[in-house]
Amino acid sequence: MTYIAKPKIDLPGQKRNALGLLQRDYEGSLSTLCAGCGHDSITAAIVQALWEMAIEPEKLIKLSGIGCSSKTPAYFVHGAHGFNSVHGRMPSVAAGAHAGHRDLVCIGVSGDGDSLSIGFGQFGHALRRNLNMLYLIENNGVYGLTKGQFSASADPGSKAKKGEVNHMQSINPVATAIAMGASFVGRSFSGDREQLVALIKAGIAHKGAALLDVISPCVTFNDHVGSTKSYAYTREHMYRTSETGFVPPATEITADYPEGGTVRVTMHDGSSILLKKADPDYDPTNRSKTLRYLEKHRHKGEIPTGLLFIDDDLPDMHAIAGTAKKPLRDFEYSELTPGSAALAKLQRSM
Amino acid sequence: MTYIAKPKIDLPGQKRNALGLLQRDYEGSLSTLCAGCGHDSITAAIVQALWEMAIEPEKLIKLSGIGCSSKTPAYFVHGAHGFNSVHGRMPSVAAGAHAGHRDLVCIGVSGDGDSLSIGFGQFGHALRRNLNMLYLIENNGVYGLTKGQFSASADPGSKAKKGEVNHMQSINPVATAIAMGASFVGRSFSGDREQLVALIKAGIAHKGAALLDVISPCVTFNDHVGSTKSYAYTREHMYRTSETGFVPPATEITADYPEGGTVRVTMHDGSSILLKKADPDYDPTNRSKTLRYLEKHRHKGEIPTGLLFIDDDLPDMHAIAGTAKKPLRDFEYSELTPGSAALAKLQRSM
Amino acid sequence: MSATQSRINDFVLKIATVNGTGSASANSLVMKALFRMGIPVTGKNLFPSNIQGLPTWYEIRANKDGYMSRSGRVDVMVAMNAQTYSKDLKEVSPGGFLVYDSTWPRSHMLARDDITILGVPLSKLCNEHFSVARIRILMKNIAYVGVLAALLDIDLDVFRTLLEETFAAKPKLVDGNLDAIMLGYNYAKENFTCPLPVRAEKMGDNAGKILIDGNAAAGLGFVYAGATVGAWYPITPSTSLMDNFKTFCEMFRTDEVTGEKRYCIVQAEDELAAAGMVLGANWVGARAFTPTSGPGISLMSEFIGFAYYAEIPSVFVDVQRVGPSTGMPTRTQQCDILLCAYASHGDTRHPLLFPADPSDCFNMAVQAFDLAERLQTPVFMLSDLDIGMNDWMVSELKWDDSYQPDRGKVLSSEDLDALDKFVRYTDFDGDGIPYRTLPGVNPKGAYFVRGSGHNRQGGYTEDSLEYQDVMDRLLVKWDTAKTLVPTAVLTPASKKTKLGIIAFGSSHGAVVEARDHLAERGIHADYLRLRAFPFGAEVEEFLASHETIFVVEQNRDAQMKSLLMLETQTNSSKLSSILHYNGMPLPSDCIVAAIGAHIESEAAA
Amino acid sequence: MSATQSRINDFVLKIATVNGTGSASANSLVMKALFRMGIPVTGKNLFPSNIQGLPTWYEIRANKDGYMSRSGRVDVMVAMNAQTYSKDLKEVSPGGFLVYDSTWPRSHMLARDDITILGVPLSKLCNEHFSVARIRILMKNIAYVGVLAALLDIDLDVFRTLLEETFAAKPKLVDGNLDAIMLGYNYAKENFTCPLPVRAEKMGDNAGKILIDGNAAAGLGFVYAGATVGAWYPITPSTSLMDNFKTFCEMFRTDEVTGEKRYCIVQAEDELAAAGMVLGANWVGARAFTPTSGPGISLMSEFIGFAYYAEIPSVFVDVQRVGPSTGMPTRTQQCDILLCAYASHGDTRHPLLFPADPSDCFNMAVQAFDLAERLQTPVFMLSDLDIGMNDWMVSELKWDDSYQPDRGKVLSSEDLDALDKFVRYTDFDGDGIPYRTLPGVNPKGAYFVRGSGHNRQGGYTEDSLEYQDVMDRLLVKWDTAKTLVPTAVLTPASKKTKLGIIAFGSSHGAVVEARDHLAERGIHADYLRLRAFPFGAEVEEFLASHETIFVVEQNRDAQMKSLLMLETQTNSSKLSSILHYNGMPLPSDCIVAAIGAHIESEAAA
Ligand SMILES: Cc1ncc(C[n+]2csc(CCOP(=O)(O)OP(=O)(O)O)c2C)c(N)n1
Ligand SMILES: Cc1ncc(C[n+]2csc(CCOP(=O)(O)OP(=O)(O)O)c2C)c(N)n1
Ligand code: SF4
Ligand code: SF4
Ligand SMILES: [Mg+2]
Ligand SMILES: [Mg+2]
Repeated sequence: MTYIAKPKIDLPGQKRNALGLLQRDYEGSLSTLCAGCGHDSITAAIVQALWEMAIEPEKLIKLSGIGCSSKTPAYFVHGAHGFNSVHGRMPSVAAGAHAGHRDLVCIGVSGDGDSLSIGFGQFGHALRRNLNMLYLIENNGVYGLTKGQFSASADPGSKAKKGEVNHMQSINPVATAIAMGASFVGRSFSGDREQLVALIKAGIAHKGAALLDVISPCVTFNDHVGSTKSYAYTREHMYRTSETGFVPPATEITADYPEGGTVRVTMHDGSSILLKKADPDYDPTNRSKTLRYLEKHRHKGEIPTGLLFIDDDLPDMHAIAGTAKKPLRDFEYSELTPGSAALAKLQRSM
Repeated sequence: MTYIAKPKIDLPGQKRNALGLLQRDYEGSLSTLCAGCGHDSITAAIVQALWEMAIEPEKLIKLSGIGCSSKTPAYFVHGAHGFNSVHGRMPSVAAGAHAGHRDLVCIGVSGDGDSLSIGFGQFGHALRRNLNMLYLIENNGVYGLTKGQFSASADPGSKAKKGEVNHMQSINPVATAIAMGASFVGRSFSGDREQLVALIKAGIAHKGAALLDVISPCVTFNDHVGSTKSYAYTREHMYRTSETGFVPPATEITADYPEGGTVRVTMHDGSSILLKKADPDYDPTNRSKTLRYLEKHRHKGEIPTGLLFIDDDLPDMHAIAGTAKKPLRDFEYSELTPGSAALAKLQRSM
Repeated sequence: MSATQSRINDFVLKIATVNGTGSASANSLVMKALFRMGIPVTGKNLFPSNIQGLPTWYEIRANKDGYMSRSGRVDVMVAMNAQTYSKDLKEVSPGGFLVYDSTWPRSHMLARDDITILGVPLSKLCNEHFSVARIRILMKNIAYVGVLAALLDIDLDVFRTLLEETFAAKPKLVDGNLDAIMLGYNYAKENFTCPLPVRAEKMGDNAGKILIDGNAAAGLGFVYAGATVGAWYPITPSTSLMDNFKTFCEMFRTDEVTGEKRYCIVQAEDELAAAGMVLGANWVGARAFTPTSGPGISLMSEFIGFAYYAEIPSVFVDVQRVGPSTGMPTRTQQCDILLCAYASHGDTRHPLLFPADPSDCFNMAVQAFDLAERLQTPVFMLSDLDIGMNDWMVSELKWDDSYQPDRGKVLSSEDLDALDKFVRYTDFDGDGIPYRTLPGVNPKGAYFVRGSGHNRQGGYTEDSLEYQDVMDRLLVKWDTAKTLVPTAVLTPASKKTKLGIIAFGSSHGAVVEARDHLAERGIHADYLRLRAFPFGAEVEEFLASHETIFVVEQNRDAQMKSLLMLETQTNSSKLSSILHYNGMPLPSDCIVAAIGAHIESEAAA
Repeated sequence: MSATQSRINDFVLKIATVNGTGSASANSLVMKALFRMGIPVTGKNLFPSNIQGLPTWYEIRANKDGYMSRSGRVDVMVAMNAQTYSKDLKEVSPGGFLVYDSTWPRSHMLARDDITILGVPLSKLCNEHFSVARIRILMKNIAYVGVLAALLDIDLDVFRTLLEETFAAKPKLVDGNLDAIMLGYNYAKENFTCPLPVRAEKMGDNAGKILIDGNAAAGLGFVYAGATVGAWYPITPSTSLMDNFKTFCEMFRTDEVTGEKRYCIVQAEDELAAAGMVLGANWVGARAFTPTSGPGISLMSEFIGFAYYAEIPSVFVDVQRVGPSTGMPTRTQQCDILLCAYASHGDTRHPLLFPADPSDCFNMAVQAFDLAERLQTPVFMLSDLDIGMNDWMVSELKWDDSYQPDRGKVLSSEDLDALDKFVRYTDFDGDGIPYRTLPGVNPKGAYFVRGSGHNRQGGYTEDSLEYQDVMDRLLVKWDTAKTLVPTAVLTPASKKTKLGIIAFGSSHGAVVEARDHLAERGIHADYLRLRAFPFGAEVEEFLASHETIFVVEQNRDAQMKSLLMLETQTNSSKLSSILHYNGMPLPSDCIVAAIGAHIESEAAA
């Protein structure tokens, strides 16, 4: 989604992966998101993960709904087919694509608005089907592309300031997914490249639906009143505007902290969130323990990150359906048609 | 939804409630559901609850989606306005009705297909809004009206026979609701009149969204293969049919058991479910305890019933919005229009 | 009472029962028996949107001349439902017969002196003969089959054969059913003069004919079309289409050794999701379709517009039911034509196919995919409840083993290597159809499918000219579509005439019969049966060459006439609508009446 | 270079910037200044579907004759965006001027010898003068305002006043902004001959006029309509409508003492839910509406059909954007007309209102509710991005305090007591409109709203005749609608003519200007501006009394022409389409060209 093709400078001595490809071979066109948008950091992590896993670009399909987050598939792996669908309906398109070709690596990128409001039903049912895909929610607590209305997920930038109430009534994709019996559920932060890359790789490797809830600050619309950089502030200091108005130049927020540790991250609006990385000995295979763990940290106002739950034994969509191993779209017509003789035979009973 | 007006025999000595109304004044037209359908038992419980609470019939609104379950609002309180909406969208109509008139008692009846498949998004967001209504899911694990396809909820009639897998991937409205921060969540069984009536009354009294998941066996489509009464059996013993074919006369399944006790209930298809009634000392106000409790019994293959979670402090939709106490539709136009003077004044700045 | 002239192999038998009592099996037993006797038959189910306890009717027309539509008369009524008894009584044509269960005296029974009423104590007979409650209910229905066998002179051996075929597995069920049949048969023989003047008579064996409903035929058609992915959400009257697809796939697409399935059916969470799945699967190159009905099309509208603009082949089947809204889910109409033709916001238009009977459903299932992939656009097959769920007698379905699917302009990996750059939305051939690529083939073919503004290369754009360029090409593609869809079928009148009739879909049978009756009255009209939208040259031709054209359709708002007004050059004053939209399958007599009246008024004027 | 003839108070100023740099505020500063000088002005935003970093344009037309549409020319271009520089350069009309930031030399700068290029080192000036980075970016834009003040001769005092009004709260911001303005102003004065031949000149004070966009006017209109419930899901370009409704409600509907709100705005989870909420609220008797755009209407289709069939008053606003699918969300079109007219499956039809400018938006918001409640049906207001989000100069909005909402046929508790039985769907008055009751009033008024088959009493039915009875009454109601919707506005030509122009909505301004230019060329055409669908007698009248009628609309498929063909008696061969659908607001010159060409070709023939 850009006017300009991205210039590809070939740095001497860049590493090549197992396929002999450079990291830049996994890039897409130039991002048109706001400078400092968390989504761009996630894109970078996806590029790195796919490069490290040496996935053949043409074996990847990348899908999305509508939103700033949903624009990002254009920004990675130009050699992969992409599908920018309609708002909130990415999961169904992914389900169809996977039904037709089970061997393609499928990454679905969505936003909190795209998946938790208009797309909540499809979000839930993609997990229920255990569709073999990486389902990544770039969660900023707002509708970025339509200029900052609050979304159904709690605003990470103001969680610390909000009472239990608002938190309770916000939809938490991680807790919901686990309660609905998802087979892989993780959470990370756009600025934590190391953890993010690891989780993306794990999610792609997982045979089934892998949900990644990635907190991804919106530099433009973290609408916390009083903040000197908030949308409200900008608006009142500007003349009336029919476009977004002034977007202050901002830089990406990053966080690097050890397993088991916690870190307080300051958002663009000056508020902060407390991230808690799962301890090394944390056991993500026990569903009830996980729920208890989430509950405990929620009370402490901490946001647990990491691989929070996984069950590798759950059969994926095709296992449940008993579909042929060979991708359906690769069958010859001769393998699909019963032919005229069978038709004649069949009709004798009619 | 019937051709016949229900005959109203006035039994001498019937009790009258605080309004001087008889129970039959809370009935509707004659049910056209299959004999023995769990939904009819729930209708009877609703009638009893409303009568005992002495709700003025015209102060009640009853809404539904589409399905056998969604037909039932026609079968209770003929003096109340009813709204049989489209499939899966009852919650939004209820939200609008409640926005326009906050004082009407609102009962929404839905099915597992209506609320957990096509309506999953609206189901979740009604709870999130904490809409002041009783949201009752008549859960039979199938699409009754379209002849027995499995729904997103586990089939109670075959849970005992199914592996964890299917259970895991089925959508459990109770767990989901609690994970999403609902303010009132209960579960009951259509045949347990006493518990059901109590929960309905509690749900109506609750100021906010009260979710009741009521297991309600479908006598016609509990499609457990091998069962001598199953749809499959009926079909094969019948000539090919374009309508449902033969529906064996069946009778309502009931269960009466003490608090804290468990009871094994046999379904029409011969399979059974194990109901566990919450102990007298069970504390439904602790969210994490509740989740743990559900998890524990799920492992034992038990289905906990009763009031499982409640938080009376959560503000309901109008509290959050700060809406006037007086129902909006009751405001005079003069209280709503700014008038010509205000218009002129306003435009000076334009 | 009025005399009954004899009607051999030319009568309508209507059976009124309560749904959920298993009458359907009894009814189709009678239906099949008549079929086996070589008599052309059709059967219409009139059932409620409910599972148990409401009125349901089954109407069988036996007609030696092979007329397939409803005729508007009832010669023999079997009134098994007390609830509708008086209504059913009224419906019997003068000189006709009514059979009812006389076990209980009918307090509210009304008499009629112009028909013959025959009481048979069916319940009593069955209760005496069978012990188990469930069996009694079942057999009561089988028993009236026996009564009809006697009254209509249907060969008992045929019933035995049919039962033996069905219950091959459980022989004792055969005897049980035969007992019940004999109960009714004997009672009728003893108490009435059998057979009636209205009766059946063996006239062949209907060789080369089959009995089938449209949803079964379509389900089978999609197997032959090579469809591998079916996504759906249950909705009457389309549900049985996917049920049939599944059955036939289990039959023909399951690996004998591994049990692996060469198909994938996904029950979606709703119609929006079903549409998304169809787009996703077709995008990766698997033929995928979804069957639904009106409400589903409304819900799929957003995705349909996406498929039109992003040019993704896809097949939608709308088995139409009575609208608007939930309407009458178990009644028939042709009421989604305008919606499907222009579905979704913005400037959109979609090819439509109009099957007239189950064999069309079979063939058009295949054509739909060839068109969708050739044109890279969503294609709709507009069936209806009458075609989809009723029992039709049609010629045996044929298949040409030389058929190969038309996948349209798909570039292979080699094609791509030969190109220096792949562009997705450029018209190289002047037919408005661009070239597409499939995922998983070649990185050179990669592009980004989007419903947002794009240019002929496939890149995102907000540029006025680039946007308009693509929109204008889509109109060129539309013109190409006119040359690819099945042409309309012309049936000239026996005499030269300025009168024309245009009809389509399930109205066909009624028009055929009506034309014969009108011809007897000296009214001759050429007949054009539409099979697709957009309209080809032959439709313009027909419109131009007739002075008065009757457009017969089953909706209130003359939706097909609207399409003719919008998409042809014709002068609308020539078009005269014959509209039937009460939910019942179109009877031939209403066409005869309408055209007759019109002609007379013209004459008078 | 080609000579510039002087254009006083008759020019187009276009400013090209990058979105997210705050240029919008600078632009509307210029816009308002010209307005304060008494010059008729309009401003068009051409912005991307993106938040930061993509090209955006603001086009101001100042025209002493009060022409409001785009004219197709650009007299002064401020090219602040390197990305689009060359494109912008091309757009300048011969003899025009281009201003750019000369801080950095433009390697790819193209020259043009037929225009004047003026370089101003804006960044340099600001960087020298301001320290904070954010401020620098902001002020760079304010600085070009100063340049324009000098070049176009805009009164500096006007800017001071405007800034003082805006920053009343924070005076120091006033000085900061004025400093920036002076930077540009002085540089221009020193380096160029100011003012340019293209310039502004005070011509009054525009008393009685206001600057407003359609979404603000509509939001205000719904407050005056007495709407208490607004349900919506954000979508460009309708979002600001609900934002404005909220602002005005906070202003006028908040209890001074308790702070209680006499309104309830629900941000729905999607458009399906928003539609459901609107139905629910209107059902209980609260006036409720939802603003959306094309994709939203597609998603609401199922509920719209429900509202039609169950006869629930409801108001939908479609602020149209470029389709199909996601299309171009920030460009304008009139492309949802057919969809809205017949939205949903089955036989359905809905009244539409077509505002031509913000003041229509204000008034029609009120009319929409009176119609919806009188007719008990969904009513659509079809605005578009051009009307909704651009800055229009219109006469001050007027309000008649004697207005009382028309709630239509609603029975009170007393009415009900007087009846022996209430029936919901019976036509007692011959206008096809039944009586309704509200929940919470009287148990006697209770009935069951359903989208499934119902009879005139309101009971569930699957009976053919009962179903058809209700469907036929709805057609009577449709005829009543024709007499209630706002009539089309006729503007006769100065000379008697057989030529007619039909247009509606945002095309109005362009038609007005085009007619004047055509008249100068001796081409006279009567003009009928449609304000609503269905069409009244006056439309038939106009069609009948003209030989050639040009139908001007902003979509590819001639959707309004289609409605005229379907819903009037006219002979379609008379209708000639003028279609503009590239997403830009309709410029008057394209109408002049099209009609001119048509007339000449006729003459030639
Ligand atoms: C059917 C439909 N409704 C509304 C919109 C407008 N819309 C575009 S993006 C968006 C919300 C995006 O929010 P989110 O998914 O959180 O993405 P973000 O921009 O925050 O990354 C909305 C409401 C749309 N494109 N389509
Ligand atoms: C949009 C739409 N899709 C599909 C249907 C068909 N349909 C009617 S009821 C139903 C499922 C009902 O299941 P549930 O809600 O569990 O109710 P139950 O009959 O089991 O009580 C379906 C799919 C419909 N009416 N509307
Ligand atoms: S608006 Fe927010 S989410 Fe969208 S691109 Fe800008 S920073 Fe990112
Ligand atoms: S089909 Fe099942 S759910 Fe429906 S009425 Fe019969 S028993 Fe009840
Ligand atoms: Mg977001
Ligand atoms: Mg169910």
